[in-house]
Amino acid sequence: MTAMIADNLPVLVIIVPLFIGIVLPVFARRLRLVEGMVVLAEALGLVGAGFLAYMVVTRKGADWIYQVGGWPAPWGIELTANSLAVFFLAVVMVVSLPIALFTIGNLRQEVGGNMRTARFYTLFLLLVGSLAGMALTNDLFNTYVLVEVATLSCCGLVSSHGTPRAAEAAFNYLILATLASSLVVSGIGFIYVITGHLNMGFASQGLEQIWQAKPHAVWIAISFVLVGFGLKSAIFPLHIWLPDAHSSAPSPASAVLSGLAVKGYMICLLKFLYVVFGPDLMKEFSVDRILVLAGMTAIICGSVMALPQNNLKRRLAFSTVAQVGYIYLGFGLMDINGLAGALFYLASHAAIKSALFLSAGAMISATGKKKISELAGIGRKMPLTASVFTAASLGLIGIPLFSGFIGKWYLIAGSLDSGDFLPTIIIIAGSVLCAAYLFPVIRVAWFESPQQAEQVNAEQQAEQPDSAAQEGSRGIALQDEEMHSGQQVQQTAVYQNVQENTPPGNQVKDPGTAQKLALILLTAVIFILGIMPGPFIALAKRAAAELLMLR
Amino acid sequence: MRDFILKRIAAVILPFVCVYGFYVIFHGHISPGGSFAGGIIVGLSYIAFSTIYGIEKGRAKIPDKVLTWTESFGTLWYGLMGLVGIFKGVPFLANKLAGVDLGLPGALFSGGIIFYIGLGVGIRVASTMITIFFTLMEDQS
Amino acid sequence: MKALLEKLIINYPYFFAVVLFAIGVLTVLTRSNLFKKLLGINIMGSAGFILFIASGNIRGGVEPILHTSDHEAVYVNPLPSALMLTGIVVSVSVTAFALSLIIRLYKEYGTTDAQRIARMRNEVKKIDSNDRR
Amino acid sequence: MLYALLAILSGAAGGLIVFLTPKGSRRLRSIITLLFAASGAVFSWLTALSVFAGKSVRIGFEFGELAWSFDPDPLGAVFGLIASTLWLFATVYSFGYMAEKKRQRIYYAFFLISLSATVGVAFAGNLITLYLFYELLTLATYPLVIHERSPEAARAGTKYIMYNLSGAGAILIAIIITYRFAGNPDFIEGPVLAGVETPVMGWLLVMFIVGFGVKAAIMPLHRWLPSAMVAPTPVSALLHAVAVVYAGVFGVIRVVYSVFGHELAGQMSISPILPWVAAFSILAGVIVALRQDVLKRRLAYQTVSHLSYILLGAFTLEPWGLAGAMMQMITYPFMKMTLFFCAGIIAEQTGETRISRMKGVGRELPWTMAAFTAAALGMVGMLPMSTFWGKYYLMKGSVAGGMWPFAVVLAVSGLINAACFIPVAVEAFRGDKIQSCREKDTRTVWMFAPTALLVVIAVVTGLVPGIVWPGAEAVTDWFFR
Repeated sequence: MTAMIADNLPVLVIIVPLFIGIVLPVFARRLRLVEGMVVLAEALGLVGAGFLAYMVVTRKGADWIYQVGGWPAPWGIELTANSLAVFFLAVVMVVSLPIALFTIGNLRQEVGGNMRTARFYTLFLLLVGSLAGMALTNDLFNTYVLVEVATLSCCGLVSSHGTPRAAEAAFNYLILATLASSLVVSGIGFIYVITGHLNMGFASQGLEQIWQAKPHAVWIAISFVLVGFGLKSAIFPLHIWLPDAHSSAPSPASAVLSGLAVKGYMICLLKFLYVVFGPDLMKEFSVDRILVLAGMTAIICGSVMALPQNNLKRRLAFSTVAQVGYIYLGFGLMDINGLAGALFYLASHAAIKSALFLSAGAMISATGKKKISELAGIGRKMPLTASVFTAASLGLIGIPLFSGFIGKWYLIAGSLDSGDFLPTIIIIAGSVLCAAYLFPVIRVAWFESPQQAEQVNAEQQAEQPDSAAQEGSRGIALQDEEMHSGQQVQQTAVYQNVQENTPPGNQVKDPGTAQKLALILLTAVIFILGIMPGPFIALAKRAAAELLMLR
Repeated sequence: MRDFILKRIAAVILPFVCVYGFYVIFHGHISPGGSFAGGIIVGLSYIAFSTIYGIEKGRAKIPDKVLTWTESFGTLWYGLMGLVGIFKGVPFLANKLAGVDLGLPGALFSGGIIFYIGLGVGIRVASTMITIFFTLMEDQS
Repeated sequence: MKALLEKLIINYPYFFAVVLFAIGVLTVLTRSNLFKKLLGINIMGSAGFILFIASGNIRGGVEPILHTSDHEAVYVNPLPSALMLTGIVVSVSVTAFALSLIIRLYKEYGTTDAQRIARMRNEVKKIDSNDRR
Repeated sequence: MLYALLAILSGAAGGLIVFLTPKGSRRLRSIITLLFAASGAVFSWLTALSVFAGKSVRIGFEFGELAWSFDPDPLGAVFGLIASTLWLFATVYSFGYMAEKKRQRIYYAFFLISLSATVGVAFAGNLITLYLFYELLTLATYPLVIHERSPEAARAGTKYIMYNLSGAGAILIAIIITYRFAGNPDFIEGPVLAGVETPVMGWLLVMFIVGFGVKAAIMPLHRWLPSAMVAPTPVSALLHAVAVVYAGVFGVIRVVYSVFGHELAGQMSISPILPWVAAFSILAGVIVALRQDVLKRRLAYQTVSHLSYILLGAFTLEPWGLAGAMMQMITYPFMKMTLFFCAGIIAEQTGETRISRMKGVGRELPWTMAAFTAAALGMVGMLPMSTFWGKYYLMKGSVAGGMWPFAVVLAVSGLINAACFIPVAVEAFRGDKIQSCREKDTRTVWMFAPTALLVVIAVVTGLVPGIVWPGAEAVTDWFFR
């Protein structure tokens, strides 16, 4: 039995969440059971991923290739459990377990209805399963299918609120993501036409032999894949769907979207670029420079766009745009430190952004307020939530002892190695800007009382006239959430009158036990990655070495 | 639609459509078509029934609960078929390796577990089509 | 020029794929009607499918079903068609999902025009906050 | 040796305990604060004494590639000593100053945590540890800067964070480059980069100095300092005249002497420019100070100037220069804190913050203004005050290194300093009494006692410089062994 499981671990890690997820709607009436099954699936996935990682790390020699259905490589679908795969698998499972824990007991209020909740969980587990699949699969078309499953699950998660705003965001996301899928499938089509293979290894060999004869076709394939996955993972100019989608989803969904889904597409892109096209071809077509450039632009522009956001979740969503830039930057450095740094940063950002979205969600659902200026003094009412938010913010900024610091350390080391000084400066500038958009939140949460917030609000209102008339376009509407803060101020004042009469901290308090546990788990991950990065960075380095020296 | 002729014709044709759908599902491994196409035909036969005889009547025939069950277990069936390989000590979804009798090429019961997988997928597709139809109709009303 | 034209004629499925893709992208990006956007997406997806399926086609090949008599025949590659079946499934689900979203939006705003919806959303918010005041 | 660890931890532990104290219990909170500040000081003294005695006090932790270690050499010991001792004075002063203010709990908690971070900077044994505590210091002092909770304070806080994180970013880049060439050895094993060839040596030094220079308020990078003056006076006095800015100055000295070493630094083409940068800061800072009307701002700009005294001494790369820098480092904060404390007392008692409206303050607060006058003399560098010796050795170092223009710069700066503060002191004793002065009570006593003690210490050490000289000598001997 154990041997049976151990031999089939790569596929079991994928199908266990998928199939458990699919049967959930049947048990929709008994929500406790559904939640239990979700946590069970996550726990099984985590154990499986951990065990798989252990087996891969201790394994000597070649990768562990699993042939689905027993069909050998050019015909069958392969799953490759290499360092990169188990690294990302571990990230997915470690981060999604707390997110699943966080949803226990309070998702129903947010989504509404047992059936909707069960379907939310179905989508959640489908997403987790497909992300695991993306990490492991070694087949181009299989990647496409998994990407599609993930995309549809994401859209479903975004629209699970049921509000028209969410539906609109989900529709825009769906359209752009499908556009991206078409690009990806066309890119895969080109690769297939050129090489006749869908297996990554064989396609790669084919490309190596033939690319000089058909440089244009290869170039088209690369650009289709690059733009397709770039659109899905929201690299800067292609990010326009992200803020709406991630801010209008329920917070656990935002966490899993920002923390994991975006990362899955990046891992796919990484595999396409490094495994299929290979480092030589990347250099030949200057893909590495494009990645670095895109990353740098994203860091700066994303951070700058995050600054004026007053809606907390929107600010976090724009921050994701910026942080995606770091990972792209690392992908483009073509250096073992840079690549390992990017992978580590990916892991750390997955944990940090999930923690941020979850704690922000807890604050928002406890107070009913979405704007940063309205969250004044929340630190005293919800100390644990606000502490987690603060710790995660510091991690994102890159303070030592938190995981973001280690990621930035290796990214900077990589960019210094590659001989270019500009990326280094951009990385530092990015963390300073990150402090600029996260510190005000911390300040408001801990160091301001509601009365003062009102004053500040009023002052800002006097400075900025209402600019509602100028806004309109749905995709680019950056500040539409905060346009009407004038009316909001009045409302806040009313709220405060009520507050002063009732003792403070009456309703607003830390969320339930499962939620606290989830937040604490994520914070622990951030700290452990920051203080004892040894094994993780070693795995990331191994993965980077495998990617770079594959040829 | 309360058209008499339509109802009569549907009453005659739809059972055959449904049976044809299952035919396509079952012959997926030896002829063009397959479980997806067949499942859609099965689903469409039911959708046609609901449009012609009224949504309420259609709903009464297949309650939500049944739909949910068939939807979930159609897919689960696929997974269980895949696990056959694992229980035989060979990879997931293995067919011949798992010791399943493949039969003669061209015969109905050939292709090992493909036949059974096709059944699961067909049921899933049919019930999903019906669910989608009902969801859309529900939203409109 | 003639050589180019010949190439174009021989590879006409690819040409159509490109044209369809362009039409699809244009529709998605320029139309503000949600239905038309959805149609554009589907057209674009079809372009990808055509590209794939055409790549499996071999001139003079026969359908890839095992004929016991004829072992020498050139078969058309069935793999792309099989893969595209999956692609079509995906596209169907996308369409269904998008339709349900469109219906949701239509029920809320009474229109399927993206720009109008955006405008109305802003107005609705304004009214909301006025009411609350 | 646990003393170093205890010295670092006592601040943080005290801060956490203060956080947990109930809201009303002012007395309990004060006792805890004093207790932990005192324990920090005591353990710092014990550590420093062992360091001066030549014992090894190393504590190290290793996690993967990052190694944390606490291993103070004489320089670190001296800095830790100064910081933790002055913390006691500022704590006592806070009891008076903060007595009727809001949000005391948060104030005292972060006040203590900042002590932890500062001692951590002082005792850090390698670059990564230094960087860690340097960042933590920025974070721990941020709540103190925005303590007023006004929009102005919020802006100042943001500015503070932006400047300091940018500086830390430059340091981080430099540390990573250093790390890649030389690893992460302890400072105590001699200069980190000695015998290492790197192609970017000059840039490395510039990056380090720019990075630490933000906190050290070298002239173009100083802008956060005057705006951070919105903080409560004890914070301004301690952090923005001593602890935080000293962390920057300390970092610069660390880099020059422990990362590069005076020999290597002396060979670099950039090193002759550095004293001029410091000299520019000295003159420009004090000239700008002359034009300020708000007393705290004038003090802030004057801090910019005086910090560069220390840097000037360090940049001469001469034993006498370094000795002067150390003497200045030890003696200057006593006087500067006196000035700030006096400014705080004036502001609390009369509500006046502008110099132009302080005529006649001396009639009302004769003792405070007497202390102010003494401190003003100290700023000028007159003899009974200990700062004279700092200046003396600095001039000696400049002349010994053949850099006599800097002696002139120092002298001129002394004159402008006189123009800055002496008229204030004189004007204060002329004119009519100020109307709006409030009654003196126990608060005034709490505020005045540490001020007076500081002046006494300054006079005593000025008359008997042998008390503090061993500290400066130990550092000089250590780096020029």
